[in-house]
Amino acid sequence: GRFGEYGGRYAPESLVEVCREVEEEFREAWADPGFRGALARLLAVHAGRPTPLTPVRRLSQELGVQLYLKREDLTHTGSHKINNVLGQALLATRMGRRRLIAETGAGQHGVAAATAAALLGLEATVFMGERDIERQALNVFRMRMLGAEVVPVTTGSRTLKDATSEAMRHWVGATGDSHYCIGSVVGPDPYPWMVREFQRIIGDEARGQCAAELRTGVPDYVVACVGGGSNAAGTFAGFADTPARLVGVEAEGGAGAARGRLGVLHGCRSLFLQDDDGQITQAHSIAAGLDYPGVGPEHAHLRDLGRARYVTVTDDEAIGAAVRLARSEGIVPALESAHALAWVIRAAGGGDLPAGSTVLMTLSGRGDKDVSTLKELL
Amino acid sequence: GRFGEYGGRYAPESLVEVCREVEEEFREAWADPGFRGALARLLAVHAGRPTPLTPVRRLSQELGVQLYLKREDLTHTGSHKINNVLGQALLATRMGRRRLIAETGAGQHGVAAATAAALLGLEATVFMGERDIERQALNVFRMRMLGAEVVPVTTGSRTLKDATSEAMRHWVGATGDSHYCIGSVVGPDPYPWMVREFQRIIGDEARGQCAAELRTGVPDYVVACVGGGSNAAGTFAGFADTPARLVGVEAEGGAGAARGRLGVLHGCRSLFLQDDDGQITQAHSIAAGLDYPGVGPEHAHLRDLGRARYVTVTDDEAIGAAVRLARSEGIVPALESAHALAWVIRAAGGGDLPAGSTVLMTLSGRGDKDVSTLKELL
Amino acid sequence: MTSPTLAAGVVERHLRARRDAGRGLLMPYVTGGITPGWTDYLRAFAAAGADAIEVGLPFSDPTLDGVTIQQASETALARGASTRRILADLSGMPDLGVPLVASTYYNLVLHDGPESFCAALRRAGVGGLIVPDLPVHEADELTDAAAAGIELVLLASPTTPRPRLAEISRRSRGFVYAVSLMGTTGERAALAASAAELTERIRCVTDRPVLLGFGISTPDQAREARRHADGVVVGAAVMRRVLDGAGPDDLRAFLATLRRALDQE
Amino acid sequence: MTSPTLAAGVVERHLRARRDAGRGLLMPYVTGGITPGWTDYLRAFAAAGADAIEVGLPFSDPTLDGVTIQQASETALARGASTRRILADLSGMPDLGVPLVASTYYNLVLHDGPESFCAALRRAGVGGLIVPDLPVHEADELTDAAAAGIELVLLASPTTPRPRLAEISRRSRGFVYAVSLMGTTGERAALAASAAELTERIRCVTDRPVLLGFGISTPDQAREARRHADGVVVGAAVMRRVLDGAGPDDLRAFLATLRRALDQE
Repeated sequence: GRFGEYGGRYAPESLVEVCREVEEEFREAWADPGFRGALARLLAVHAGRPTPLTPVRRLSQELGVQLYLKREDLTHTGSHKINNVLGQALLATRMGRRRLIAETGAGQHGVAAATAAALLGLEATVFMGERDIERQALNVFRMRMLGAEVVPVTTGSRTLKDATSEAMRHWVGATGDSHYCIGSVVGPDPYPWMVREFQRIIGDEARGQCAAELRTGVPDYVVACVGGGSNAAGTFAGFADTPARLVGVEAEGGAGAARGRLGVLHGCRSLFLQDDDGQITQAHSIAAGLDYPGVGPEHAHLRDLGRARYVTVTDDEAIGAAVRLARSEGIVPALESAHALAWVIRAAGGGDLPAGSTVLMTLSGRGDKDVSTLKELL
Repeated sequence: GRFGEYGGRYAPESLVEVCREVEEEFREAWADPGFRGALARLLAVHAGRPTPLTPVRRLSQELGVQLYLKREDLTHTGSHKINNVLGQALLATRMGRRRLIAETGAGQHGVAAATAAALLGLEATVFMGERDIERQALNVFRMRMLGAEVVPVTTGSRTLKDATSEAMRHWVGATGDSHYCIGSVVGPDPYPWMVREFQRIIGDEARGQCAAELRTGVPDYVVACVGGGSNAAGTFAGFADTPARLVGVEAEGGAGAARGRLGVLHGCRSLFLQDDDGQITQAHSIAAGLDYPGVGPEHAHLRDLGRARYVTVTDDEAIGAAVRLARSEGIVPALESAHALAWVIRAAGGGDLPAGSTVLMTLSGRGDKDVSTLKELL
Repeated sequence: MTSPTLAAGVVERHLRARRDAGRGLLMPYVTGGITPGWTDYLRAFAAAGADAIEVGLPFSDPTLDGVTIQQASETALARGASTRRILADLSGMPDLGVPLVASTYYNLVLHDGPESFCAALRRAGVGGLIVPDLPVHEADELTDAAAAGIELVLLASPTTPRPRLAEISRRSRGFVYAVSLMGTTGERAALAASAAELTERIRCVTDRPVLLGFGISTPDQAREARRHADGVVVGAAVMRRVLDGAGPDDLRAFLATLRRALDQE
Repeated sequence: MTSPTLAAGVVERHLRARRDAGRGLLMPYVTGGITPGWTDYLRAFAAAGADAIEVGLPFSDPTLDGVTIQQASETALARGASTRRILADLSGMPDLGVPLVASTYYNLVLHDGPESFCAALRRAGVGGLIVPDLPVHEADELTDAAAAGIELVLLASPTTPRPRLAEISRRSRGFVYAVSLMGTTGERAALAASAAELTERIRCVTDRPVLLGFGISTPDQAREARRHADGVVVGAAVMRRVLDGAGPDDLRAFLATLRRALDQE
């Protein structure tokens, strides 16, 4: 449960025992071919895995690099979140739980959790900040259509951070029958590594696809956006033992790894944006999924080790990258994923990415959810 | 170019020659392994094919049948439309065209066409009724974000029928450099069968998946919704030579096959909704993709032959089916596809589908586009 | 000159006679039922020196028409116009001395059935029929039905290849309708270059009258068209005026300017 | 009784002495910096017969607190409260005769570093520290830092298994904080059944004072809690009154009712 000095189980005593149970059950399940098989089948027949590796033709020529996209946007519900929720929902069933609890910001994890719950006959309660509920009314309706209860969170900044706090509070009173399905590689042990394991299918698939597709077998760079960091963690996991350079791209206004300080929030020790008094500050990003003031503990550790680099891009760079990918390749990326692309574009232009480099980038989700945001801006 | 007494090339003389060129080029391309290979690769690496066959577990139990969904909702852009546009865009490139012209109702075909155009470096001009533009503002923005020009159509009922007429008018003046990328199995020869050939990948894939998955190898029933009828035509094509019973499900208010009369519109002879004077009447369906007053000529022919049955369901049945699939399987279907499911539900309940039947249903698209419509209704 | 001519019908005999007399042919168009007294326009057309008159039977989806005739069709339909009523209006008219040619889309023909449709035209005194979405290779069933007394006019376009042009010219009755440009009906600033080339190509394969249509809206354009073709069809330029409120007298005055232009050439 | 006791600190000695004298222990809570004159509440608490006083150092993300203390934290932070200022306020106070116990989330501890944080508490006259998101297995670095003079109070919960309960009881200083129910802080209608069971289980493994917290808000609940535990922590019931505008005298009156309830039992 530790990643160097990060991670741990900084949970209220009331949650310590249930965290231990989740860990134990996950370890057993993960070693159980029956569980692995059932999950693999759900991912294949329900979620649409494997997702393709798309060689980006025109933009690659313009940038002078060879860019490949791992297409998590093509999964059911439209982002990599489904990989994790199917795993956790199956685990919850195995543990005899009848309900999933989830937090959500823009609603992608909430929709995914509601989906997995419906599929496996579980109930779902999704906590969502009141402000996000206003901004993402359609995702709220999607969740309700899927049968989930969406609970507005009216405290604090009324966004993801507060929704997470409220979900944890609610879990404390519901550990007996409910599983807290955290959406990223954050939270108390075992969540950061359990979620990474559920997401490593991104990296494992991509590794195999690169081996088949690239002359070099392994890409020179592996790039993913980082909010809490689950798609990056899953992607990096597939390339940890290769010479590929790992790059995590954060939002300028939510750069937990690049600019956070040691702290503890939501059950784990990691890097968080804080003010001089040690209060957690509110993140600001046009991409709701990057609008979190911290980063998963494994990313903090990879940063310290120098195994991964964490860089930031601005809202404007991300918007520009989204438009460019749409125009040149016919793919409207989620604004989160557009951050990763924005770095590739900047780095290729600035020489940070040597000409001719092969770059694997995880396209973590589709941009449909962001179209109304972009509509107002463009 | 004929399907029994239906089909043909009832085009203005100015379009006859270009239709002949499209036919000739398509025949050559379809026989050319290079073209087929390039298309197959685009479908795989860009559009996410093959799509899964999803066994529907909980709803099947409730209905007493074995229902399988062919998941076209998981393709890039979210519906089967991408299969056709990638084919036509590649054909346009082969013909040296620099632009795609398309008509669109709800915007799904328009978004797909804009996507294919961006991917292959073509321009795109999409005609869309002014009323649909108001109703589907986000899809309009998606198209524009993809670089397409969206032209509002202000004539007639200002919906799909008029957008199609306007696209044809525009094409007359632009045959030299533009390819008209029709979105369904309608229009002058070769469109109805060319689009079916581009869509038959749905049926071919499903046929193979059924062979691997079903004890009987072939499903007892093959069901798909029918507006113009492209997803149904593509699905049926894979099962034409099997004993499977083919069922096309139309909207009560847009039942060209079930209630249309012989006529000619938009270049082909088929069945159309008409008043006593022979004027084409406006279709009405909650599903914009079924909001077309006619049906492709091949469906008219299959109906006459008795090879396929065409049935209708109401808006309310479709909405109920959409909600039921969301709640029981975690899949929010497009309202078009929900029509097909609504018939399965009704037929299973009414004995029209014998208990224990195996049913393959094409889920032609995802319901994200319909969420705001449903939000107002539910 | 390869086209064998069958016994010509009323329309063709009329047009050939006038052409052969050196007259530039003028066929104005009106959308049937566009106004309560719409048949007055026909009288005005005849008075202005029309050589034939095209009467549009409005269709809900006029895919080859530009905005003007689309709007005219919508207006007429909204007024309750239908093939049946328009033909009834025509039946009630005295002979104008110029042949009437109906034009419409094929759906209306199929709706009644080609035989009934043509019979109804005949009863109403209509001699010819133009169906812009019925190309020659789809025309057999209507050709057969029309044989008894309706001259089915076929259209040729700038992209029609030569062998097909020959077939169109051979099978067309009344005249050959030369579509001046790649586009829809509607007024244009100038006569398209493609108009001259197309009419020359048609002349090589038939001696049947050739009328140029699509986009001819001014005396100058009519005069220029006359240099290549036997005459002109004028539709949108008429209907724009009608939609703007022009009465039969206004239209007679307008057509008179075209008449003079054609006579001068 | 398996827990070996090290030399007890100020807080524990004080609480043990009062408990051993048969007194039910009362520890009211106040969020530091909640009002301009917030330290007046401490005086009122002492005057009402508090045996220890818990001072909350507000944190932006109080994940184990219910709405009342969340709101109190937000209000205090919005007023500019910070650990530094709250401790400065405490430093300026005369000795109240009852030990002060700070409570906060671990992020604030880590932010200053455990050593500095504990030293600052000591300088401000604070004797104990409660960190609800620091469970015993993560507590080593703070235990070490606190050893020099801050009693680190550990929490036990209804789901804590027995061996872990023994470890918590052994390593806790000052007292053992028994969390009465599976939930967040906040007023409840009745004392949870889990409260009695948990306190009994703790009593089996330690003779350290046991205070019941979470949800105790009325004299009746305090009286009932006293039957199992050595005393109670009262937080949300105090803070709701403060948020509603109650002054130090009002709080003294309220706490006096709890004091009497504890004394009667």
